[in-house]
Amino acid sequence: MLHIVNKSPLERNSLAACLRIAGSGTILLIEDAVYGAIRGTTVEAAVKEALVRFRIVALQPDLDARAVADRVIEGVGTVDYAGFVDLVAEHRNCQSWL
Amino acid sequence: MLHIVNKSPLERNSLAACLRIAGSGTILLIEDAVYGAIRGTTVEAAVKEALVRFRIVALQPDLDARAVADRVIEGVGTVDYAGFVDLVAEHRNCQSWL
Amino acid sequence: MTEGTAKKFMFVNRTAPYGTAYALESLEVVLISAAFDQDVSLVFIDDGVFQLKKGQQTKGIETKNFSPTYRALEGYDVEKLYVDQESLVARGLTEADLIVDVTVLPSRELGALMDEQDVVLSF
Amino acid sequence: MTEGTAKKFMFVNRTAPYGTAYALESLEVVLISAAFDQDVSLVFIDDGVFQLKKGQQTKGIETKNFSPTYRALEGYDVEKLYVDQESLVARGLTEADLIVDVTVLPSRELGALMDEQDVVLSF
Amino acid sequence: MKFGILVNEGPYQHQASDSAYLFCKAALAKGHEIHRVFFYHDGVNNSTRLTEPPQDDRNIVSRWTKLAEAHGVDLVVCVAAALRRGIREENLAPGFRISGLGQLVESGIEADRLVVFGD
Amino acid sequence: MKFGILVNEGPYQHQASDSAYLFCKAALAKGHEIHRVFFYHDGVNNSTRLTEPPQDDRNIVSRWTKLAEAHGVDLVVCVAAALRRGIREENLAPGFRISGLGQLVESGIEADRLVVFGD
Repeated sequence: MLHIVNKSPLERNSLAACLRIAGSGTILLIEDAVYGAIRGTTVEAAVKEALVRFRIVALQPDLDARAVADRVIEGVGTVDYAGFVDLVAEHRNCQSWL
Repeated sequence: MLHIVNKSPLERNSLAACLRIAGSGTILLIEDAVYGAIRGTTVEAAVKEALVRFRIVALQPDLDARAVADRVIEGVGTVDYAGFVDLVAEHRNCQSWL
Repeated sequence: MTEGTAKKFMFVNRTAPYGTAYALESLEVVLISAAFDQDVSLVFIDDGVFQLKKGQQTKGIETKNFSPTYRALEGYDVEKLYVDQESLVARGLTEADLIVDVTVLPSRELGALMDEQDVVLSF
Repeated sequence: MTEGTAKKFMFVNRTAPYGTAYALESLEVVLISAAFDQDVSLVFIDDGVFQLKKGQQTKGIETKNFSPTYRALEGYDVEKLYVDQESLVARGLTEADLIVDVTVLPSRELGALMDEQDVVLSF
Repeated sequence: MKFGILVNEGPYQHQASDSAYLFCKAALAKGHEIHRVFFYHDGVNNSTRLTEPPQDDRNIVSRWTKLAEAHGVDLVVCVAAALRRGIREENLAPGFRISGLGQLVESGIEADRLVVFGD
Repeated sequence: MKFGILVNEGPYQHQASDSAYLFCKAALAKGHEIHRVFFYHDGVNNSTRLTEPPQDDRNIVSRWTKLAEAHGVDLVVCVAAALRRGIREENLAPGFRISGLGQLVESGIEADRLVVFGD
């Protein structure tokens, strides 16, 4: 399953809820959730730990807008909007953690 | 100073930010923030601890709407909208932690 | 539409009632979806569990109390209501606090249920 | 209006840019307030500190990059910019990451500054 | 005492407008003055005369209009935010007026307290 | 592949509508079909023809209209949510139509994937 998260994990609990409830799959971080993809934050450890269970990907245009593309955690991938579309198509189902 | 908080502390970081930054004053919990006023949640300990530095008050109509008026933490007060108005008038200034 | 072609629809409720309209408007979709003979389930996670809290009285905020609608779901054949156990515990709630009968599940079992869905709607 | 009667206005920024419009529209009020000769200060807390991150490139999201406006504030005599130290640290940021010069303060000192205000606007 | 009010969210989706309205009503009942209610961000959506909520629900827009009529409360909609969101004179409800952000700053200066309601 | 899209937030205040639009554009560019975009909650505010954003900003409403015109995308606004928020035929932008929530459920049934954009 593709899990789409769009809220900053430093501000809200939606990424935490996703990590607690989902067992596996792909997590796509978009909009303010891309702050979860970067090094040096208080949620970095939880995200790294989650890489064992999940494929984690961040949306490049949202990383660029927020000027954090140069500090993406190793092991976290990036996609553009075309890649976002591919992710939705590749997975049997998807869920937005609003 | 009167600090007005309106977000559930189980969901967002605004009450935490208020407690970290403000040194003293009155905290009024309205809307979904009234969940911070009740017993048994994971934020109860932090709210009880804050009672040493702050006067904490919850808005009764919001407690009633959410059916949690019967479990308000001891030491946390309640006011109706008229009391909300009084709190704003009594304090020299106020701030909403949106 | 026959049973075989029905899709699994899941409505994920993660927000508290009244602070925002998501809970109310989510319920409106659930009621409509019942008419389409799909396999519908509702899950309540995080502050979403507060939607089901017994005893809501909204007169003081001059807003409609929509919580009785959860009781009406059964009449629409919407009977699969799941609640995240960890979310309940974190809020000091038990099943006895809830306005309807639900199935309480550990988080990961809820996750497994999500994996089986065709359409997941969250508000 | 003379200096003596000026009110202390504080703009509290706690939200990240682009995910919502609060940062952009807050900045629009700040610019207007400059014309009223009040004592204006801005504080950046929590994800609000990301508003000041150097190097924003918004072409890919087809949205206007408004971060250069922070550099223009000085020209409007808005010079009091405060940043919450704890918020910076929690996000792995340092002053060198920011697009403008700011005063970094420990949380409680920021709180003391808030106490002195007449009007606190948050978005 | 003179209160200024800022509303940052639209009707129905967030409780902000409801809370602001009930605060104003309570303040007026206690003999205070509401100097101005300023609608900013999605708050401008409180001013459309085209809403038609269900019969069993509150009518947020007309409540504001009635408050303006009964107590002379100045309801000001930010022009810049309104243009972005499709609020103009032609769909403006009675009691509201469209003006600039200066009206918000002025309210902060002239009122004894400014209270913000938002998300 | 056939995609259904749900947009829960209005224009400008949240990024949801921008993200949904850019997703649709990318999907169409890859030869996929956008079965329907359904606007619910404050999402209905994306359909007002009265917006007039600043010259240097994107025009969110007209972008949706152009997408509908160029690719025949069905843009459906929820009637119940629209009535609450002041969206009617008289202020509806070209390319949008107002209909019931059944259209959302139908989109979930008929599309291969339904993607939700919101707050």
